[in-house]
Amino acid sequence: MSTQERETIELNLYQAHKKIYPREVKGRFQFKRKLAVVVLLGLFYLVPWLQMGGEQAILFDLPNRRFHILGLILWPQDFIFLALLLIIAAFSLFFFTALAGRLWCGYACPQTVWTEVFIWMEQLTEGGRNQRMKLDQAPWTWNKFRKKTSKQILWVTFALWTGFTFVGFFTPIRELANHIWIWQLGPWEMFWLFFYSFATYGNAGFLREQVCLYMCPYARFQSAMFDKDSLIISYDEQRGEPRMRGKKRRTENNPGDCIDCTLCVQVCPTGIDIRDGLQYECIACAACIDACDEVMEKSGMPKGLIRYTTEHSLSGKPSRILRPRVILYALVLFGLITGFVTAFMMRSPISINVLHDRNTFYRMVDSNTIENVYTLKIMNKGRETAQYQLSASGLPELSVVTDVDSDMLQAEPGQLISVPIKIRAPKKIANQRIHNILLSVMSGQHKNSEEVKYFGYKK
Amino acid sequence: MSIYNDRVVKQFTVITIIWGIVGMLVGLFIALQLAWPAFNFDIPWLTYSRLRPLHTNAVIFAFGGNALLGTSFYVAQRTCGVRLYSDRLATLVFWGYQAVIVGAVLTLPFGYTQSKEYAELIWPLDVLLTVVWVMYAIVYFGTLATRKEKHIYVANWFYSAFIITIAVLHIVNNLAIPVNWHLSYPIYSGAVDALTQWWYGHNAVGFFLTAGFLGMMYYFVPKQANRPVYSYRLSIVHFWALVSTYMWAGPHHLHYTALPDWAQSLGMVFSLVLLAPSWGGMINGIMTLSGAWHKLRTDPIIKMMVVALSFYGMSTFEGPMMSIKTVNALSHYTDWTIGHVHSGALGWVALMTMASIYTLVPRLWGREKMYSVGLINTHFWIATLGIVLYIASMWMAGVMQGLMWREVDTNGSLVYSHVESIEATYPYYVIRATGGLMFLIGACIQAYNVMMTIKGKVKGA
Amino acid sequence: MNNFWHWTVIVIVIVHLIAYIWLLLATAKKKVAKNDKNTTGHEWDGIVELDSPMPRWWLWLFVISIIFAAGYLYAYPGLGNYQGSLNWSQQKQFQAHYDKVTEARNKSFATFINKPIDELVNDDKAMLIGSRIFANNCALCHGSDAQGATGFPNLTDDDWNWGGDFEQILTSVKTGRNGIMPPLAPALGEEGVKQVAAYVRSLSSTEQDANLVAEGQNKFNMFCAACHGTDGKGNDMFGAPNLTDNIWLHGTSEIIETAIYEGLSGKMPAHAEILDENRVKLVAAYVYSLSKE
Amino acid sequence: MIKHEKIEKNIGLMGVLIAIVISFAGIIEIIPLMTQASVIKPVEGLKPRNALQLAGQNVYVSEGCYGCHSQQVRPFVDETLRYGHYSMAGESVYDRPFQWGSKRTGPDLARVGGRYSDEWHEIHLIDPRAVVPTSNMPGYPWLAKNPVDVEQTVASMKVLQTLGHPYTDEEITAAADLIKNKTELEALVAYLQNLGTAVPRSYQ
Repeated sequence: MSTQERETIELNLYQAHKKIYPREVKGRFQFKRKLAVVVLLGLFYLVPWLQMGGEQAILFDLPNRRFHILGLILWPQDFIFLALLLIIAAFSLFFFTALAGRLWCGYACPQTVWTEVFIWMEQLTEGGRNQRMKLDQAPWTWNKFRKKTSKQILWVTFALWTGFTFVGFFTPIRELANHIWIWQLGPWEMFWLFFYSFATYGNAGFLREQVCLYMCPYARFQSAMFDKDSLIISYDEQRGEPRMRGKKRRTENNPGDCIDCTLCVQVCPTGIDIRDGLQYECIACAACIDACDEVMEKSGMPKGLIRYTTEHSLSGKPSRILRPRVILYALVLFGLITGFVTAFMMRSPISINVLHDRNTFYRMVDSNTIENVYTLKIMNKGRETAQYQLSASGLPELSVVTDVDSDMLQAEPGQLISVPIKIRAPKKIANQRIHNILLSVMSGQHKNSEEVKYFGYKK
Repeated sequence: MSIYNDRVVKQFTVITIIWGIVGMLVGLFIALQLAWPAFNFDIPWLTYSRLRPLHTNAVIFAFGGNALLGTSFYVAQRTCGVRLYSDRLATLVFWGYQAVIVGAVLTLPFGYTQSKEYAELIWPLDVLLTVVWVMYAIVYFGTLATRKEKHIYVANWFYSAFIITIAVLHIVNNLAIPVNWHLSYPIYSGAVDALTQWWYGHNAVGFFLTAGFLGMMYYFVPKQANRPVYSYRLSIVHFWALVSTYMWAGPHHLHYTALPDWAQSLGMVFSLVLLAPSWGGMINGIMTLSGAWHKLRTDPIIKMMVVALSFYGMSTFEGPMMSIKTVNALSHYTDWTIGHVHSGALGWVALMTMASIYTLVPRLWGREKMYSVGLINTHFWIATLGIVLYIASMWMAGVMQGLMWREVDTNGSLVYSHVESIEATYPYYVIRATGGLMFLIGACIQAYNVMMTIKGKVKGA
Repeated sequence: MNNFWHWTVIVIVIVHLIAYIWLLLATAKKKVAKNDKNTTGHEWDGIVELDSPMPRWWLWLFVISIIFAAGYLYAYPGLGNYQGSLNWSQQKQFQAHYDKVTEARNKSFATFINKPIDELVNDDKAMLIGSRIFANNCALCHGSDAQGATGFPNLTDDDWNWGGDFEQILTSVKTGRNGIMPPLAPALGEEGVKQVAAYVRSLSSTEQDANLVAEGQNKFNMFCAACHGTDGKGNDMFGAPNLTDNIWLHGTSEIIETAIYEGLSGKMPAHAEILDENRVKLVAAYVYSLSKE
Repeated sequence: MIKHEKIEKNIGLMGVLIAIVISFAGIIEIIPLMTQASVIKPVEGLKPRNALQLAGQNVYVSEGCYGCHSQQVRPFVDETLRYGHYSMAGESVYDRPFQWGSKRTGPDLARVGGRYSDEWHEIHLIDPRAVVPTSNMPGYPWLAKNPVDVEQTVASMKVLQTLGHPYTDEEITAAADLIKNKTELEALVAYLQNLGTAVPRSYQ
């Protein structure tokens, strides 16, 4: 054994994060990604400022448990729509992944999108890839301090603004701005503002690809959802190999198309070499495609050495986009979305709930007539004050009686009223133990009905 | 003859599949009852309240338990390089354990129960289970003690912790004085009984459904992926941190109850500390798979493992969050808890078990591979979609219930009566039952596939 | 808990937190040969182990949660009998919230709560709130339209067992009522019960056997009049109902015999402790208003 | 670097270490609780269940009611409005096993005593939808047919007496006669009507 082999070193078993310095790249996919960043972030930062009918257009008012979405008010009972939305989102993820791989990761995931902005700020203040690497290794100088400080200022400001916007979805943003101005934030507003800012700062500034590699379950779900016909980003090994560069390339017979410039590695935000094959780290951002295409163009070779492709077509087999799985997803998704939209459209502005009195089944009004007593709750989910009329059907000669004044049957938008009502029926007709009848509440052209149990006169 | 005792492992494998289907079928049936209460047909032993303990016991102890016992025997033999310590005892363990389960089936639906959740078994069955468990420990630790390998493999650390801790939990929580052959009263009462029960209940999750299945994961994931385990160091840290922390977390089931504040606080902070140790297992599993990522395309078993580990990561994140008192104030007593449990139970425990069975069956019966890889794929898809439907609906239902219960108008009066929250939950119960049905169909597909493999059939041949 | 357990809890919890840090530090470094392949060198059934360094973010996650635990246990009760620096308890949190709610409620009552009763019943807001309190606390027995049920009196008519003045209603709500009619079968005998029943029936309808009625009247005066009055019109001091109006709290007139045989009892629970003074007043006013309409 | 090698080569040592690290939590959380007065002292006015109520408790446990009904009012204003005074540990010292529950598919029952009439409970238990049309609770019609298990109830009282429930010997001797003609339904209703009645309703 040589001395060198016996020499020991002390290894730190908590691996420091090796910072990745992705090189900036331009190209058609990067253009699309930037477009996605601008659109998505634009929506995020602007939407809370939208007003509609004098109130914030999208506001999740948690303390009052009302969800304002473009003029609609959703109540806790409407959560079924959110559940449907969640299921639709899951199916969309399945569908798009089966079709085009980790599309979500590359283009739409907040983690990717915010990281993109933070890297852009880093580039703005510290320069390109090589400059950043050098700067980090250089000793502390005034210049380094200045660059680092300006980056931090940009990051922190942007993160705080993000936190502020986030809270603005849950508490009216204009009031919130005012509260900040006079520095009178409630404890929860304060907590969430700083928490979300900190999360943005930490995730987009430091954790970055580590979230995708270690923590994110969706990244893995998506990987599991691939098949051999899903679009993936792949290096064409048959065409590229044997890779070689410079002098060797000129002397060798039959070199592969890859000139081993390693640009594809330098631009990768998760620090992998796509030429090693498909890896779980790949978030499908297509930066390597753009980088490689540029190089291919310059070297006068056809583009697409690295490209979106499928495993089947890579191996020379025919690749089908429309395969049973995709069609099935599409159908389910279409069904779900149609269902969702119809249900949402049909959502009545009158929401009713009828509770039968517990201790009395029925009561004699006179020797021929009985009545059942209910508490009727009506919620006005519309935007205007409504006056309600009641009727009952399902048995002959039913009548609805209320003791209250008609102004008690009136509700302002968002108001829930609760009135005792009685439904009367002739004893001879309502002679089963339980009848199912229909109670209808009308206001203008709107009508909503609910099936209620009616206890009949049965000895 | 092989040096290993695979007979008993085969028995455990087959019975796992059977009990799994039974347990899930009962689960589906009672899920249907919540949506359509007439489904109990006014028959006592088909009624929700009596079948619910049967469902939980069947899926945890019959499905999960048989899977753990079987795989632990398999893993211990393979990683120790020796045959089981005693074949006769191993057979006794198998039949004894099935006797306990059959005992559960014959008592719980007929109203013989202790009423402590996941510890409903009446005292004679508790005694029988204790005996079986001691025999199990003798076989398992005997095998480890006679091992050929110098070092004990990490999977066995977890199985060991599982065996020892479950014994402690089972005995302490079930101390009771019998009244007759089926009724007994616990020696603890009220708040002390509550805390003892949830100390037990949470660690049934912690050591049965987490530590035990991590043991399974540590063998079958590297085996199926044919990759080295990612980090031995991480194994050490997260193992010891996990086993010492889990035990503290019980009181988070009793937030804002009459349990004294100090005990609640301890439960909450240790539940939060538990996040990192739990994720240690996920990291080790996922990073072990990371070198075999290309196999995801061809091997649905690995897909299943990846998704199982992801669900493990998600539910061990959600768990600490739900143990925060402010969150718990909303989530407790609602269907959110049910959603959380099933993201762990279906997503992690069941998928990990199913993936391990797919790994195990061809090896045990000496087949090259499963009868149909396509059917594994189908199973994987239908199960995953089922889980999505299940947890999405229960999560939303839970938040809705919590919000409705709290709703107080400006005059300080309650807005909704309890029954209104039930009415609003019906559609979610229907979606949930659909999800459960899909998962059950997946389990049946697996049963068919395994049966054909055992018969030695090859698809298309 | 006693001192021993108080300190044991503190010591074990703190030692536990320190032990985590020790575990993290103790595993932080190792000496390896320079060209080590970074495996542990063991193999089990073909499985080998790498000894990859652990991700540092995970370490931080762990450390932050330990720091949080320590901070939380400093601020909140957790360490034995130590109350925490915030002196928080869930009872205090509840009481503070409850007081806040009560205060806000009383504030919103301020505009009408001190009005005299005749004005109070004409205050729409007061009556709306009164009706809500009624719906949540009274409707279960008296029905959501307050018209009662078998055994639970109708509150919207003018027939009152315990008096229909506002003050009397208020007392009924506050302290509750306990109406008891003793079983009279032993005193009256089988025949007597029939006679008294006939007499009582005759008070609200006429088709009765005159002989029975006459005999019944005598017995009524002897056994029943003390509470129900000689005219059978009842007495609100004892909660004895009017027997002449054909309103039967416990069903129909068919149950008169059974009632005399077995006696009757009805209990209205006290609400002074359940609701506060203002809300008792509002709900009593609401009930009062129902019979005035 | 710790010498983990030593542990992982010795299954005995590993087993002992596991047993040690898992034992702390139980000791630290459960045992002090047994010495805490607020937890083990009954609230004023709390009596152990009488024979009929105890028989009802056995029915409650046996039917699995705890699966859907909690018996624990938390100290939140909405809960006290709905159910009454929040639950206190001293109220459940005679509950073996505890019935705090973990899920509210149906409402909390900690203070259901006295809320409804006996008759209402009986109809409701036999056919819940007869009185609450939108309920998803199963019906328990067989309870009305099953007689109370007298022998078991008396034996229960004896066991509970040894566990410290303050039953007098006279109460136990008298028990059999008190419940001999009762049905399980009546027993269950008696149990329900007793729930939470030791503490006056307030905070509503």
